[in-house]
Amino acid sequence: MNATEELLRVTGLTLGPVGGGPPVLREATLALGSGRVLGVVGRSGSGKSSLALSLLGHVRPGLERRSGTVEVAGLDPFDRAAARRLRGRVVAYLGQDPAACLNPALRIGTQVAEAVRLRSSGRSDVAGQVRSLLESVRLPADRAFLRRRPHQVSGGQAQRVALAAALAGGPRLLVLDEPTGSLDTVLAHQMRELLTALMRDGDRAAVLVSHDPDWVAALADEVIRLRDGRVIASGSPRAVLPKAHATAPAGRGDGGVARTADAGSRGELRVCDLSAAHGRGVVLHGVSLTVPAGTCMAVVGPSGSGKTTLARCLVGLHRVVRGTAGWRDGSGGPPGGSGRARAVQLVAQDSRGALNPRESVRTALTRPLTGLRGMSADEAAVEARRILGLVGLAPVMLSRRPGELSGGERQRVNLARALAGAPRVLVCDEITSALDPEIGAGVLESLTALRRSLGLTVLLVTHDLTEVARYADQVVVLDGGRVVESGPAGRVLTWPRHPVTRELVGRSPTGPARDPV
Amino acid sequence: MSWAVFVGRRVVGAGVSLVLLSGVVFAATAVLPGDAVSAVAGIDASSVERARVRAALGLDRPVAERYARWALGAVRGDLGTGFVGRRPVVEVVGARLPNSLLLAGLTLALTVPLAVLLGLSAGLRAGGITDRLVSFAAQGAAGIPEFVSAALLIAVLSVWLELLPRVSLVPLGGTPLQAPAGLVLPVLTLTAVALATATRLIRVSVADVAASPYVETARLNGVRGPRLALRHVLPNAAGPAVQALTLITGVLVGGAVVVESVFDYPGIGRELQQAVAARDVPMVQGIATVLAAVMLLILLLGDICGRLLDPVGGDRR
Amino acid sequence: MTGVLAREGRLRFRAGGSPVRPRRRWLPLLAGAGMLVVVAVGVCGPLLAPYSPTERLGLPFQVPDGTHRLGTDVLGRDVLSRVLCGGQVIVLTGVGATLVAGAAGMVAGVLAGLAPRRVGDLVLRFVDAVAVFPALLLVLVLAAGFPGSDLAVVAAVALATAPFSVRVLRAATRRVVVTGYAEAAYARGDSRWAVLGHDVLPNIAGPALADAALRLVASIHLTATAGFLGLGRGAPAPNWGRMINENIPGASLTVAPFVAPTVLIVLLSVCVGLLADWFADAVCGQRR
Amino acid sequence: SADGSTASPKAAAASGTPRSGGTLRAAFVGGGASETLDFFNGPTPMDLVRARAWHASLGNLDPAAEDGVRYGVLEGIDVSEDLSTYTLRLRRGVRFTDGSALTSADVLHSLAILAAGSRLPVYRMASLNFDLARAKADGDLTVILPTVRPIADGRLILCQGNFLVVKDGTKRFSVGMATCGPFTLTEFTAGQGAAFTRNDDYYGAALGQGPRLAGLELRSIADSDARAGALSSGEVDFVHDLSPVTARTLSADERFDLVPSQSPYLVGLSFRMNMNVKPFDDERVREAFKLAADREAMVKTVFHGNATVGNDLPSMGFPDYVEGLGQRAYDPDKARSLLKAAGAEGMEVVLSTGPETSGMVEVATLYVEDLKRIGVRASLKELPAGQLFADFAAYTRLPLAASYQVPVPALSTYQIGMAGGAPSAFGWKRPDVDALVSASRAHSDPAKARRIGGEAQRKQWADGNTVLPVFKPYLNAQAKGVTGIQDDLFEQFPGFSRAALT
Ligand SMILES: Nc1ncnc2c1ncn2[C@@H]1O[C@H](COP(=O)(O)OP(=O)(O)OP(=O)(O)O)[C@@H](O)[C@H]1O
Ligand SMILES: Nc1ncnc2c1ncn2[C@@H]1O[C@H](COP(=O)(O)OP(=O)(O)OP(=O)(O)O)[C@@H](O)[C@H]1O
Ligand SMILES: [Mg+2]
Ligand SMILES: [Mg+2]
Repeated sequence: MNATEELLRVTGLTLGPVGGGPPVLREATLALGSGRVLGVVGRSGSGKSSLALSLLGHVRPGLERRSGTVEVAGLDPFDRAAARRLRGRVVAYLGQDPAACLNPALRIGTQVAEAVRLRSSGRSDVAGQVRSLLESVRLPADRAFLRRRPHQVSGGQAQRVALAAALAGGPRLLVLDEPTGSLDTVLAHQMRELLTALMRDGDRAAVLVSHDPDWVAALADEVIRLRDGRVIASGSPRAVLPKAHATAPAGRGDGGVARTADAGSRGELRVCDLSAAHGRGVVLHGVSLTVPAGTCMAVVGPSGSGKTTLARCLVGLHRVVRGTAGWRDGSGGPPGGSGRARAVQLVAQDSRGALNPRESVRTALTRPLTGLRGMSADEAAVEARRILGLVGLAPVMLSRRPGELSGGERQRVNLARALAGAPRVLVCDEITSALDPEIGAGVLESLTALRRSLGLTVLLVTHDLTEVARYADQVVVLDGGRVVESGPAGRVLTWPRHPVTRELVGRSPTGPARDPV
Repeated sequence: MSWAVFVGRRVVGAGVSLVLLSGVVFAATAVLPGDAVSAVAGIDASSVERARVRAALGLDRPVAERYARWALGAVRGDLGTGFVGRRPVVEVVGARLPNSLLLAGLTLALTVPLAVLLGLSAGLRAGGITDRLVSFAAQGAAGIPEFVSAALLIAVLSVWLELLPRVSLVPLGGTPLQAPAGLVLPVLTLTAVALATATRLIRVSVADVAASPYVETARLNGVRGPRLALRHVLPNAAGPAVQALTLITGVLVGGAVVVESVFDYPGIGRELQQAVAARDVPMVQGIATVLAAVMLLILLLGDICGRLLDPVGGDRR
Repeated sequence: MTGVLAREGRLRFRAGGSPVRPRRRWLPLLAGAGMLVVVAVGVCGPLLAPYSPTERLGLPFQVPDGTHRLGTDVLGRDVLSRVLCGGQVIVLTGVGATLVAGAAGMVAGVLAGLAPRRVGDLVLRFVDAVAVFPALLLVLVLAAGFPGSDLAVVAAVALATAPFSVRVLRAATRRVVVTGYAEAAYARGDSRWAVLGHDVLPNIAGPALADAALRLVASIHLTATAGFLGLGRGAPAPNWGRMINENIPGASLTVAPFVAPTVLIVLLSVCVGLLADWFADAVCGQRR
Repeated sequence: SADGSTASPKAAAASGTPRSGGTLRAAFVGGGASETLDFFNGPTPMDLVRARAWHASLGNLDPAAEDGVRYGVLEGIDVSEDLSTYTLRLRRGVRFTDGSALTSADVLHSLAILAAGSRLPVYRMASLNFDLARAKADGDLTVILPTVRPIADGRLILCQGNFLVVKDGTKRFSVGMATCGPFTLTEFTAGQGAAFTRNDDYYGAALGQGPRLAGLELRSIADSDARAGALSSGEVDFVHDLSPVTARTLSADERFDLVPSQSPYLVGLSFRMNMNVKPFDDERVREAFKLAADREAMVKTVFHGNATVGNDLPSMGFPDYVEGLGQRAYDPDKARSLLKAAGAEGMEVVLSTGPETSGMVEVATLYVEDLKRIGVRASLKELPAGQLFADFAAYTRLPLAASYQVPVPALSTYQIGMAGGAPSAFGWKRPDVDALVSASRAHSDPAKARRIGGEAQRKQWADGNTVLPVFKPYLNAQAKGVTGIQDDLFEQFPGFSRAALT
């Protein structure tokens, strides 16, 4: 392995908002040789994505490069001509919001084929390459799937399509921004193996942005940690990364506390024999579950198992073929303030798409407050700040538009917006996929607190089993649109019965709390 | 909704629209002042003669009956006979409509690629120098009424440089294609306006799409130039663009009357204008109905293209 | 190296092809001024006219001189006076028709876009029924039915242009309606009106403005064309479109009577278009 | 371009070389796709011009000739003593293109088609004066034609150049049909034009009047500017009916000659005052309105001098037009005082007009200004093209309406339009004048007839309800080297039987 050839060098890079303001990246300096993997970790909003983008010579609109240089394979990506030589050929990039990064008009197959054609010179077997790429990211490569468009696949599938496209042609420098954010543990593990295999031939390098310390630890040769735009630590994974799972409590957390509240009398979320379809393909088959008020139920399952579809059915965004779903209020009184707010609110998986690009965070938050809960403008302003605080965002964010937020910030704004609707039930579809463990934990703690104080009921769609272990009372495991297992979180995670569950738990970074028997 | 169902429904819908429309056309001709009888019997005819003509034209029958007769004839391809010159309407339409379609077709053939090209090059780099140039030129061109641009083109290309004939004289018994020089000025005039309009509409939607995350991603992954424009931007910007082109086509087929009269081009628009002026009711009805049918067809095609190009709309809701 | 950087430090990079919108303040200002001038000429012109716009004051097609600043027209009338008096029709008719068509198109288009697909399609069918009438046929028939009436021209122009607004705006609306944020708003319980006001309108403002500008320009042109074809209020009322028609044949004798109204019409259309583009860009720009 | 194809504009314009034989290309207004070969029903000038090149006529008006007409397929017309029977004597040896000879049966058939109801005014004139149903043949070459009432000027009516002869039994008019005119139609596209080749069998050839052109192409070009443009870019050699401005600009070009139609083939532009409507029942008001018209200004402004001042009577230049009548002056002061005397000062009136012929709206525009100058609160209502006469009943109820007079003889026109309180008389009811006109037309002594006719016209001039300020010619233009069109110009529209390219 010839590790001496330098592929990437960043010197004193400083990025900041146009027209002044604290920089989002300060004096970043780093270097990377071929055959090496650089992990970039740090809290949400610390500047990881900004750094990743600058490696391609791109600065998000609203930001500007204030100083510093970037050199990739001896070229300056900020130079137009050089960028042209670099992008797509030398450097491949996978953005943080795969759903938003896929072209809605292009079929999956075309999308990947495009990437293949772009990077491979000769008349190679494009179809064959597309197939093998899709298979390598564990996606079906049949014609029907190839002919789907991005809005017809699940979040995790979209992410893998984007990953497949990024891997096409074997670029020398891979810049991957949260490549496994929406993937279940099994897939995340498989992707890790895929990447390891890719790196093995030695003349590639990769920059991995991730909030998942274990994932980074497993893949990266060097790691840098960012905080508030500053590189606060760099070195080997062991030196930089905290002993993540050493501190992560395994097993059931204190979620059970909420259950002590008299749940039955306050209603429950009940789903009866629910079936739903996309076009002709049925993706949910008779799902039934009950979530008592004030408790948290986790929904886990492999990517594409129907979790998002279930979530959408609960809030009426997806037509139900059969069965019912809804909030049964024990007291009979209408939930929420003015009564117009729906009892069940959804935090969507595609956080970028779910935010109106022209609406500031302030407007996004005050809309439900004034419109649904009938607050005055002043009250709403105060409440908006409070809710923003709940999800760990500073009030300065209020005036930003979605395009000016980091991925994790967007996700939290989405959550905050749902909370502003004062729901009885919050359906959270992968709300921590773009958050580092610390902030993710903070957000979930907030939810737990709300469960306790307000009796909020939470349906947590997630792929992060640590989270499940910590915050969920109950778990259902979906596979192929069917509930294959359900039960108390502790039991399911400790003694998974169904093979799918077993696999998920087995691949979890924390591992099964106890060895499955 | 499957394709067959979609298209079938649209076709049936267009058919129903056409029936309704022909009724409206029939009623609308009532707005025309004056009496068909005057047109036929001569302006100073005696009342006896007028009554005779009225009966001969069947104008003494109730409107519903007249419409039924007319519609029955229309179904069999007979749109009646014009009052003036007593030529069968179908013959007139058959002689003139192809000419108008030719003009519209040539203009579109010129406009569509150019507008897409210009709209893309401007919209992809909104605010850039190309954008400013193209937008400004498009504004200018769109701002000049057809009759003015026609006059300008004539002054320069025909009177001053003597490159092109002043009028589009079609060889007798031939088609306009046999005297292609005569087509240049009308097509140029129409193109100026159509191109400007189309370019602006396409530019707007392209600029919208160009600012989206997926185009940004595509750019970052090295997609650029024609591939970016055609594969990534255009399909997403095409919906509104198709609407725009539909709109323009409609204007070109039925509304080219100014150009037709300035260049004396034998198109259907002028025939319609003359028929209205002469209160040749059957002619107005016939031409209007046929034009409506053509427009419906264009809208139908526009809808089909729109759906073909709309990745999401077909599935949700 | 560092020196270069220091100098470049405050520059905004054309970062790898991502467009940086230059501030073009002077252009909208200029366009706005131009539009105001034309509208002012159109509306207040009659007060400033030195002579009666209809009186014959000399021989036809005299070249401009001290008494007749823009010369005389085809009937020996003062061109300046006629230009000053001839804009009212164009400006008022054009703006009136645009307002009517724009409002109708906006309401119908957006509602059709918001409504379930079936309902929207039905609305579209009705709209199509109007759209298929060639604009000029409408103008011709209505002008023939109500001879000499500018209102008929307004109605015809509005009728002729509105259907396309409906189509364009419905298409734009539908694109917004299926986005995640619109769905989120529905799911959260926002009323249709809230979705309309917050999600739909701001996001279709670009196309809507561009469309309205096109509509205005089209109205101005149709009105002028109606004048050109001798529809609407007839002679001797001055009307820029009509003046062009009247005076084109004399262009080889003197160009002023033909150029003056032409310039005003073109100026108005171009300024309106530029302003609308700028507004649309400004609105679009906010999403970045 | 003897081969009939269109020469390249540049070459034709530049060369100007004399062409013998050759194909002449002429442009007319045309009537769009509803143009028809059936000239009895073709309302546009184009239809008539085409028909006249294609078919032979009974005769043309020729003030210089003996009977005031130059005969075509006729040798002559005899009028019976009591002026109630006209005998048409056919020329011997006139042949149709299919080889058959022209007989009285053919003339009778042509008359029958006419009787069956053409609605064109020119043809109605014939059917109103002659009892076409009772026409009969007397041998192969004679047709007996009774009149409705005794008339002396029947020759002028039959030989206006537009009474054309077709073969007996003709029902449909089509390209290949047999004709006996100067040219044979080879191609016809409605609204675009027609192409002809010389008819070598034309009877006129023997008389030295034969067509000199090898071919003829008539094109429809509706717009005046476009017609002029086609001439100047060499696409045509002759253009008909230019707008005054176009004609003026073209006259500056040395390559072309302006050949306006001559008296009597001028179109009168007039305003009709409705005597059924107050205050036009007062002759002082009518006189004031006539005095108010600044005719010179109209001629100068609207027609750039290319027109003739009118004297409130139609048919100027025709043989039966009144002689020695003084021109009515422009006298706004007197007009004002007349109005005052009639108690009509400050009266309000709307003049309705429409672009039915070039100059019509413009003249009306100026007239309204003239009326304002004498204190009438006049305004103009311009209707879109084709609408003014659309509802004729409504038209005849208008208080003040624009109108135009095609060139036709004075007295016969009067009988159709004004006598007996016809609707188009606008309330003019003068049995005395009607009687004078009938008497004049029934008089076999020309001098006396003229005197009586003049008397009638003087009364009409004095008391009438028509302001006729301008006679405008058809402003035609031709390329240098075109000759002889005028020689066939016996009618308001040009003929090409004697035209040549030199
Ligand atoms: N519009 C659509 N048309 C057809 N199939 C669809 C459509 N949307 C989703 N699917 C399919 O339905 C299945 C369930 O999708 P869903 O989004 O519910 O998965 P998920 O469990 O949320 O997965 P992930 O964890 O990857 O987000 C997937 O196999 C997906 O490919
Ligand atoms: N246009 C902008 N104007 C101002 N601040 C911006 C703009 N774009 C991004 N930021 C800020 O820059 C910071 C860094 O953003 P970046 O996307 O790089 O974070 P990140 O480390 O990728 O976070 P995450 O893990 O949440 O994706 C964030 O605090 C964000 O709010
Ligand atoms: Mg990020
Ligand atoms: Mg999902």
